[in-house]
Amino acid sequence: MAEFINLALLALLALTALRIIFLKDLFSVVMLFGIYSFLSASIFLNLDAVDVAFTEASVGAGISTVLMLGTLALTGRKEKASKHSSCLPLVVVCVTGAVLIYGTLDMPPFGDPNNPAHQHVAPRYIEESLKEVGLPNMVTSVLASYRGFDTLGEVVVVFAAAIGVLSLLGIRRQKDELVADTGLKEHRVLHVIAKLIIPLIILFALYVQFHGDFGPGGGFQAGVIAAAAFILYTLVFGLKRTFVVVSPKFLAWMASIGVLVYACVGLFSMFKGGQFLDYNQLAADPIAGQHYGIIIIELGVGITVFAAMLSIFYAFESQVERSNVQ
Amino acid sequence: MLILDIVSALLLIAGGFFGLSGAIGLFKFPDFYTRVHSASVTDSIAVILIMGGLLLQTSFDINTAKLLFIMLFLMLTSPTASHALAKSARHGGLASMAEAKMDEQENNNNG
Amino acid sequence: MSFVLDYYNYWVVVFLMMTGFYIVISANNLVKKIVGLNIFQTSVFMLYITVGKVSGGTAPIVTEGVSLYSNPLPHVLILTAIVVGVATTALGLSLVVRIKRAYGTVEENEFENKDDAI
Amino acid sequence: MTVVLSAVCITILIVMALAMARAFNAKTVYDRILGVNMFGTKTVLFIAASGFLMGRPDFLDIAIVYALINFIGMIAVLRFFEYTAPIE
Amino acid sequence: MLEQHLAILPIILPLIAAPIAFLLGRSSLSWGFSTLISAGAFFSAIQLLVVTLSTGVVSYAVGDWPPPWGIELRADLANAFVLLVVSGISTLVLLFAKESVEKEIDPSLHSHYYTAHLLCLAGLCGILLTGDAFNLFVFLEVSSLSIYTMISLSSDRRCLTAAFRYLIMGTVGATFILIGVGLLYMKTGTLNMLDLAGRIDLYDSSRTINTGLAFIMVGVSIKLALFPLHMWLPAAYTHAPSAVTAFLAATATKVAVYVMIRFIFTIFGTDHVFLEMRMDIPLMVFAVLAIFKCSYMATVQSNVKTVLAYSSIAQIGYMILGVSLVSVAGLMAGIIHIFNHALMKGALFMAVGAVFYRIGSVDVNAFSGLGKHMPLTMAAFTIAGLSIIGVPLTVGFVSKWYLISAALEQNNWLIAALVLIGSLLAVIYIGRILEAAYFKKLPDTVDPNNVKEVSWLMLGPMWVLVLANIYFGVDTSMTTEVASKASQWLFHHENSQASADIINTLVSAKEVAK
Repeated sequence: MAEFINLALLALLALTALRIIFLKDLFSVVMLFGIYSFLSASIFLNLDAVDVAFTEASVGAGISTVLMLGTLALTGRKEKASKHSSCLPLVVVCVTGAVLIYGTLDMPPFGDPNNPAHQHVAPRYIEESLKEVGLPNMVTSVLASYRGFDTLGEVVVVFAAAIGVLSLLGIRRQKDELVADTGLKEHRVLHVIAKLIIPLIILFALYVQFHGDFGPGGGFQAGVIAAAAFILYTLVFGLKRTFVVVSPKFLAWMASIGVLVYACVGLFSMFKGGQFLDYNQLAADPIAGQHYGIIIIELGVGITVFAAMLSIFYAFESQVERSNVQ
Repeated sequence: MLILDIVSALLLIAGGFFGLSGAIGLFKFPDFYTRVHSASVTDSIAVILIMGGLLLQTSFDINTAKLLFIMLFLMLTSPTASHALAKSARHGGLASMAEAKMDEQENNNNG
Repeated sequence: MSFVLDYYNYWVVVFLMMTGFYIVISANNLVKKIVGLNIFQTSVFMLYITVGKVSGGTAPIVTEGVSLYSNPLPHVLILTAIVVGVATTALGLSLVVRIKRAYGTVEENEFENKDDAI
Repeated sequence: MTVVLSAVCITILIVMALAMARAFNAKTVYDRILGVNMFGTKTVLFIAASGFLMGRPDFLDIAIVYALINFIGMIAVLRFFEYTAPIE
Repeated sequence: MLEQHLAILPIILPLIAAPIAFLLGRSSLSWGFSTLISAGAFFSAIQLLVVTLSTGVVSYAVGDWPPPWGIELRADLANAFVLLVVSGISTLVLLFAKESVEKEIDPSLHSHYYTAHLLCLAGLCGILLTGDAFNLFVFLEVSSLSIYTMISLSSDRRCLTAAFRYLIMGTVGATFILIGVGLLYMKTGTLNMLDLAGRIDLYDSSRTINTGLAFIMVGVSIKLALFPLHMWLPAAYTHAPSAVTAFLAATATKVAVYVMIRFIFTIFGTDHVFLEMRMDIPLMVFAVLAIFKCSYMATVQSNVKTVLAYSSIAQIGYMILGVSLVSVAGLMAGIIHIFNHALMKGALFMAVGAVFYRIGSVDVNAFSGLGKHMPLTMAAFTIAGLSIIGVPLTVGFVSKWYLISAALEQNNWLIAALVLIGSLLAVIYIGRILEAAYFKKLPDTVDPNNVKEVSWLMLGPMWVLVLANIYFGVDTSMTTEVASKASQWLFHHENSQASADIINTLVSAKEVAK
């Protein structure tokens, strides 16, 4: 059954991708991209990658799609027909694809437990991580502890993107009289429902943040979901009212502080005489140290991701509202 | 246990049936507003039935709570989304079938 | 037949990658290019996750009564890569917004000066 | 029970495919949005049902995320659609 | 205490400082802070080079997880040498940047600029030091994202399209690297570079590994702007703010060249890449094409920054040419040229930045008469330009000398001749600018009283680089010693080391499995 589902999802995915090539209405392209993201998340889920599915659904289908839609509101939704021939790209793509297909011929068979990838490094994570790190979710153990440095880099990437977007677009406060009608003002039902479910979403974000050690989830996903709650609020009520709750200045501080929290755990463990990010040093008992370390760095990750994603969205949204006023 | 299983199976099958009928309605109904109607009404009933069926499969633990949460969430958001969509379409000037006919008649009368 | 069953996943993934790549290099509109980039990257993620799958295994979260888990390492890598991807997307889209404001167009063939073209 | 669950999963997959077909080719852009929305809610059901089918129902969190993101996506589409060109 | 952490300091210092610099907000504060941090990274890089000169390799296990399970940082002579260049240039550019940035970038964005610079430095150091193939991708993206940001900070609108083009190409390149790493992982089950090196040997002729190699090479080639994939570079260098161009030209592509060297020599091994896959032939062809095509392009441009950008691509051609000769001498020439080219291009772009600071234009015509009015800047430009051409007593001569002797060592007269002809083209494009500067008069439209020498804060870093150009051109002992040791080590030592290490890892893996 799993194979059948996999095949069906892959087929739907291929159809979506093909359809996107030929669509000229960019609004539809972005919506289909949302579908594409959802489908690929389902495939990740079907291939046992629950954490990845979680992230792809919230980041790919959520944040990316919303940002793309915001961009379209500013740039228009029709792609004009291209004049230059599409021959060269096709050749490039076919050659690349052929090389890849050639490469697949020596690949280890799909799902075989004897594949080299499952034999060399991974067994230690699977067998020892419960003893060495003390968390049932191996993905969190590897992410936060064994490969914690990667994760630090990733947080920094998000921070860098936020810096970039802020420097490019900036967040401007509108003059009061100009922003009278932002948000989906007409939709009364939406207002009520949004107010009802936003607390639920934030609650869920907290659950994901702190349950990540035991089930799918963790700092990234929690940060994105919390940001999504405020994105929903902004979409429905407009930027001005969201700024009262979370101001852009505050977000800039949060984004920086999240990175610092993460890095300071590393520095602290150096200070205690260990290597950078060696959580064993954080407490007398190594397992407890690992646990503290992971909770703190996940918190740092969550803070930065939340703040960075929300400021990026603010930047786009303030552009949209500005252009709408003009 | 057996009775629960049977009830659950019946609920699931009914849910699947309503889902399918909604999807067919998406193609068969004549104008946008009727299609919204078909999609959103069957959506809600399918959610209730399938979630209900799955609820009976759990052993009343955290999964039950999560299923209830999903159900509550979908019951809140799915009709809201349909409503907002229909309202936007209305706002954007999309005519229903009846209106389109009336317009046509008016045009004919005027012309 | 077993050859096909062993490899079909890779082939579909390669096809998806190339679709995304094609959109990146052939699209005229800058937003569509970014969409293509996302499709390309998401498909690469799928390649990694395919590698991590073990038949008969389940998600790598320790549960009682389960002994065979899928490989957690590709999952970790792709978690990182997804976040990197969204960061790039955000930056790219904000560049598109600025380009629209500076040039009045986001179509590749409408930049008046050849040097400005993407 | 597995048979029923499999049948339900397949049915939902078919519904997803139909909704997708609607999203691919639609008379108006609103129809497209409708198809996308239906696709989203059906995916939530699919994830939930397949979780039970695979015997790991503890991943319902992901279904919650789907429901949430689908809703926000819908609202974003409506919100930003206001600013773009009139209907096709 | 810091001794044992030398290998990680150059990465985490700027990494931690970046958010602080952002929070400081005020232009001069964050400038001072980031310059200090960059200097700190520079000093730890010096220390690291000293340590690697005596011990060979410094390995650092982040989080105290032994490789290949954890992420390993691995400093050897080659990357410590490049690290020295990168952090040194970064410090000098930051010193230079203060006034240049005040002129060219909107005041509210200054702290963004310094933050992005620090992030970029952290990313580049991370790329150099990491011993983990996936970690390399992460740091590559850290540096790339901050580079896109820095390019787009300019007030010229063309910087936006340049940055966008770079973003698309750069991301495609990074994704290619990701595919390549994935294919390697699929076949070997590891991401640690040393471990990979040992395990790839087991599968020498696997189609998957070869495809992975091809994808990584193409991806890295995009990042280092190897000839047919260089399209992003001229626009990006031309339209970025002057300080950014100086930093990028002297560091970013050099780091990518090092990544290529690392993948070829320490991961895949020379036998596999050059003897089996014959990668040396395409590399050599593209390198020669780069030298000629882009040197020619440089001669016909009117914008001096574009001239220098094309010249950069040509110079990258020399580096790759050195690598593609497949000999210790060739590799050594390549590594020396990484160092030397950073010195020349850093100085040249700083001089151009100084001219832009005064004149507001970098057209060749705008240089008219500047020899008289900005003598120190133009003197710096002249010396660095002569270095590009390869005049004796400058570092450019040293690079060319070693490259030609490496070619002659293999009796490859053709390559030696081509290198010399390439230098002649450099005479033309540098000569045009010098001619305008020294033999033309200041145009009437410009008020001569406004055109005066820039301040010492800008001249200082420029002249440090110029003097370095001369010093390392005369006293070559330091650079050649390090480069020859590094290249010998890359060629021979790593292979034996790798196989020794792999046995250890296999043994310990078995123990763990038990």
